[in-house]
Amino acid sequence: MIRCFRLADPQQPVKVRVVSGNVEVEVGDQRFHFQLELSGPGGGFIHVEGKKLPLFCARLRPGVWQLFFGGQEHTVVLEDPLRASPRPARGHDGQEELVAPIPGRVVQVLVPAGAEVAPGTPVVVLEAMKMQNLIATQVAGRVREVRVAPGATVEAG
Amino acid sequence: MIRCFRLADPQQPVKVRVVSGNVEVEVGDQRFHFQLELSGPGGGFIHVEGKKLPLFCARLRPGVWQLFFGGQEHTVVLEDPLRASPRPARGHDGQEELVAPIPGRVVQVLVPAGAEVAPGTPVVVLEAMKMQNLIATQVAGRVREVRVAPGATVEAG
Amino acid sequence: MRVLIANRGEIALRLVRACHELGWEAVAVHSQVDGAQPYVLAADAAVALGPSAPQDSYLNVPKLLAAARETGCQAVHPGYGFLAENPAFARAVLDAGLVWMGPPPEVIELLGCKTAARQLAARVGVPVVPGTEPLASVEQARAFAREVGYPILLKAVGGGGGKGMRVVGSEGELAEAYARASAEGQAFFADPRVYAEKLVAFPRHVEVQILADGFGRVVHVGERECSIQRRHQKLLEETPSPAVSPELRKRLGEAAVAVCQAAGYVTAGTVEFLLTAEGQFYFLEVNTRLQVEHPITEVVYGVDLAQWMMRLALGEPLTLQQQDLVPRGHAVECRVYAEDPERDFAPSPGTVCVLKEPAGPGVRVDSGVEQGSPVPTEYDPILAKLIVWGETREHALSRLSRALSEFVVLGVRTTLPLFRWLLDDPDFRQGRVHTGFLPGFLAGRATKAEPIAVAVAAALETLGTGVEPPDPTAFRTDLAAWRQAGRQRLLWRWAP
Amino acid sequence: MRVLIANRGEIALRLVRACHELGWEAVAVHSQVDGAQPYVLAADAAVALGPSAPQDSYLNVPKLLAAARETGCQAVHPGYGFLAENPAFARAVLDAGLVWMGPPPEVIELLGCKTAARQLAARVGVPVVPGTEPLASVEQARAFAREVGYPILLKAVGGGGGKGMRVVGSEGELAEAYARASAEGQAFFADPRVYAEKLVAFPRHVEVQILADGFGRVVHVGERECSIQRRHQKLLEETPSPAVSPELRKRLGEAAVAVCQAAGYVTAGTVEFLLTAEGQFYFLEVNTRLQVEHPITEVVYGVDLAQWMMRLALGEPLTLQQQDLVPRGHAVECRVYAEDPERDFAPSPGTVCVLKEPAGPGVRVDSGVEQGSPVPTEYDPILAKLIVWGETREHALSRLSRALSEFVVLGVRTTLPLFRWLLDDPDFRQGRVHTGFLPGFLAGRATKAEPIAVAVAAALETLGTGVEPPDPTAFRTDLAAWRQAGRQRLLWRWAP
Repeated sequence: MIRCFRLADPQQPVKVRVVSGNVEVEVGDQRFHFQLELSGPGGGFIHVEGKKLPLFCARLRPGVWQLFFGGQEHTVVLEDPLRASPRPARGHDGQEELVAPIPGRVVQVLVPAGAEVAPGTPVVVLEAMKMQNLIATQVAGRVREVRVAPGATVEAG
Repeated sequence: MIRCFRLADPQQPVKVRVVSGNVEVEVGDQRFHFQLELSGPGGGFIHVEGKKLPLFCARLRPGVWQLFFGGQEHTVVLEDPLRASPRPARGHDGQEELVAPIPGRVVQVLVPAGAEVAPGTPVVVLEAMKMQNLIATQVAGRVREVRVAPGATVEAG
Repeated sequence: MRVLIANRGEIALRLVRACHELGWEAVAVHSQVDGAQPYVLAADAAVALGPSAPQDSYLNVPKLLAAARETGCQAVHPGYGFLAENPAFARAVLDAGLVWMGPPPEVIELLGCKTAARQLAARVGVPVVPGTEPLASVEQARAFAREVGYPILLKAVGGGGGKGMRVVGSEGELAEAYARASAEGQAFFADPRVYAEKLVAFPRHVEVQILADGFGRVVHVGERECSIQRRHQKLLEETPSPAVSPELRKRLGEAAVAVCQAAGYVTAGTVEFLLTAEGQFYFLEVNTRLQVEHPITEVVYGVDLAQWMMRLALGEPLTLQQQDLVPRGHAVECRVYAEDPERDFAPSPGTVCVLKEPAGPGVRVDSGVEQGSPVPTEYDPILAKLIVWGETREHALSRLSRALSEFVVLGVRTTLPLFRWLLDDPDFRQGRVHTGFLPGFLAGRATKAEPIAVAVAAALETLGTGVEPPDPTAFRTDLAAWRQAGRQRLLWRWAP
Repeated sequence: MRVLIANRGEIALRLVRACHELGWEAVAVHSQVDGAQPYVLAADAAVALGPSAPQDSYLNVPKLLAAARETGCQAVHPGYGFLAENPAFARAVLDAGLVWMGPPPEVIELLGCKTAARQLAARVGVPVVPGTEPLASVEQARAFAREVGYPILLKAVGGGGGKGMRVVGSEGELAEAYARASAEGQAFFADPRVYAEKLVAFPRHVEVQILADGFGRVVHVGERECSIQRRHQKLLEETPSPAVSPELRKRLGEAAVAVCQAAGYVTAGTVEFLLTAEGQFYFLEVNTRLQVEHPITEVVYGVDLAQWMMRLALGEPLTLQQQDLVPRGHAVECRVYAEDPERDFAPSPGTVCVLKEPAGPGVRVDSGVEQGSPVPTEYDPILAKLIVWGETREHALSRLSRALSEFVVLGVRTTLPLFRWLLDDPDFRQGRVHTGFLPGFLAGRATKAEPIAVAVAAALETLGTGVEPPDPTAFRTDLAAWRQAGRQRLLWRWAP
């Protein structure tokens, strides 16, 4: 089985070849050989350079992996080059859409629809896990529409 | 679903009725009502008298359960009255067969075939987990056949 | 004795265990989302409070009192956070004829007013940072700042734990900071008043544990160094403080005892100080609760603070002698929060998909979760506390490193990686820290995935599987599905 | 520094952790059945020794030395059991140019000869139980018994831990007991010689921990009460002993130090005594190893014995002062063995199907297994050790009760239920124990399944499923099967 990905940060091609547990991966110009012995979706072992490393893994979203091995946690974001790259958060007509960076409850909307904003202007107070967070826009322009109200719960994204 | 068992010790009839997680059990003349909320073969919860008790379970053999709930471990041996009751360890022609009570390695066979033995005569030295154990016969008679040799590994039973 | 634990998570489990170890029963309360949390299952009885919003559950005084009444409790322990430092709740508990397992309500009230506490400290000769009374307006704050110079701190009068606190670096920031501090004070402590303090440059946050009985005896149980903070909330604590000599410990301890004695304090409490690089200390405030970080004191002083707090609340005399309370070895606590240290500690609610806790010599884990536990968005994001003890600070830090290499929490982002980074920092290893240390430390970091990790992830993605955070609505497995799966030779446990 | 850990299970993991905490690397060795045990996975490198039989793996000196050489180790720690007290192994390690992390081989040899050790003790004025030199024949044993009266004890000269030891109640039992003790001595210690001792009635088994450096400094780290035994092997230990006053502790400690000083002891060791109801003590023997029960001393004295043993072996001076080594609080250890306490401690090998370890305040678990671990029949049946600390004995026992209520091991029978029964016994609660306590305690017990447990089991049997101990040949899941299962929303972990 052969598959290609794109590493999100830094942008690099990743090429994988798996033949019954034997794995060859190219990450940019580095090559890795190891064996995966998986005992369940939560993990298993990596056999690499004669060492058997316990592996724990969680797939947070397609392409987004949280791994633990060798005493360290690793987060890896892979993109599928066959699919369109993730759209920057963008409304219709080239307009920017403010996307909640964290999940939480809207405490206050600081700007009304129609207001002029500069980059960095705080527009919403979002409360999550008992902390109020000021969410600012990153572009200049005019607020076209306010889709949330105080008390509303939002997910990240 | 209704099933009947026989408790091995003390001998008592056990009658179970399960309707989608609601359980009614009669053990001798005692009646129990509870709900089982199972989250996997390793356990789940018992809902009994308004309390949610974590339950851990292992089925050591058919009918033999090792349970943990309420801070205590419990072992229960159930027999299926529809099947023949477990045959006492008995060879052909009414002759007794010595069955290893524990798994281990045979260190020494103390009696040759043909020897006369009395109840309590040690016949085999079995080593398990670094302890040598003297295994005795429980009947009187003549040793007909020795089927193990020193160094052999035996399972319980 | 039957005690209602008016809290959730790791501290509720800590208190349930304390009750059991005293031969008592413990009753848990829980909101809708917490019904199967470990502290609920460990308790002898559990009462469902209702919806997950704190005001409908853990902050709802009538529901808590009804739960205590219905389950026949004789006492209430509030834990930390929620209503722990709310004098009205303490009074309501006492009025219901129950034992309040905390300081008397009038003491909570007195010390909860930060300006009154400062006055009390000054009166008994304990130094305080220059500051104001509660301010009537932002103009008064401006006047104070002009007098002592920027930066200043704005603090909610009822605040604590960094909530309702803002650093103001210049006059341009003042108005918004004032409004935010006041709003948080109103939201969390129902008190919009704010006061101002001169900001001490590069201080350490050092606090002293005290125990007091109802007969006027107060002892201190040493200090805790709590300078590793993000957003004015502690992340890592240790005792002894690398900056505190036995002589300074004695002076800090005596100051803490003097304040608590003057306040008529009973049970367990903590007196917070700022400690300057020159060794000058200033009284900050008194936390009238059992602190999150109490375990490091327990392991270094050989004292069970949670049990003592309960016993002192019942009127037992304090039999510990000050001269016997000597530190032995060194302890460090790491707070495992569901927060992303690479994204400015953004909350990371979700599900703990994979959990493996460290163990062995010198390691204690006070955890509130197990594998499969949901991490709700509504509450404090603490998952667990890792406490290590060692013969020396160096021994404790090496052990911490070993324990962290065994600690696996996947499914949510946590602060665990941060502690691994900290142990590699020469300043932290030497104990050269202050309350502004962590932001500076993190600003200098850039983390990229290691190529070998990228390779493993790519292999796993190719195989197309892995534990995914479950759909919360699909938590409860039904019996039919279970039976179907049960024949497979799999070992799994899924706490709904 | 790179250390070969010539052992397995919980003690190997303890030592791997100690190496990591000292900033060193650890190399594990394992037999065929142990390749995925936690201690192997925790080590920095692992060497497969071969078949599971001890003589082909953990007792095989050439293989162990080759493993140390191939992996570039500079030192070898033997743990307990296996070759820990084998002077030939110690010599072979030294001859290979490696550091032996135990006492010098000639000290092991001297103290390993129980009769020579008794002579040494007597020479430095430490009381010994009346006994013999190594016996030439069963007739000499008979003569000794006629002189001091039955019951007597027969002990293998090279023995320890109850192996090669037999109680002889009357002359009729003597011949068989002599043969068995001699056979076990030959099998375990390659020495068939046996000696005899007068059996002291109802003694306590009390032992003293010592630490010694290569410069002649020896300190003692208090005593351990080890009277709860089955087949002369310890099951539960505590410190301080309920029978030892500070004054007796001082005398026991001085006796232990005198013996070790006379023997030229270096690193960590244990001097065992019998203590009569009247407070008279007799020297028994010296265990020239790190004991199974070392953790209780660690938590009560605040000393890391495993690390000190390694550092002392490297030639570091002992910097601990005798006057600083004072007990604080009380600790109890329970040995979780894969043995059935309801069937006379019959071995119960198999698979740990379900494992949940206790945690929280005052609880330490030194475990060698995880969920899914096989429990082979070839080795010592220890799975884990539960160690609890409390401010007082009562506090520690209450905490033990709490911790035991959280400890789940299913799939094999264990000694865990025994400890729960013990805590209900008034004599044990009062500390009124002796080495014959446990058999008497167990003889009075009859356990029947509780009806509610019968009801739950019957319900589960009706549903027809549950975790079953796996077929060992099916352990290794292949990738294809895993992929097939991976889509299911299950959380499972199966350590092959």
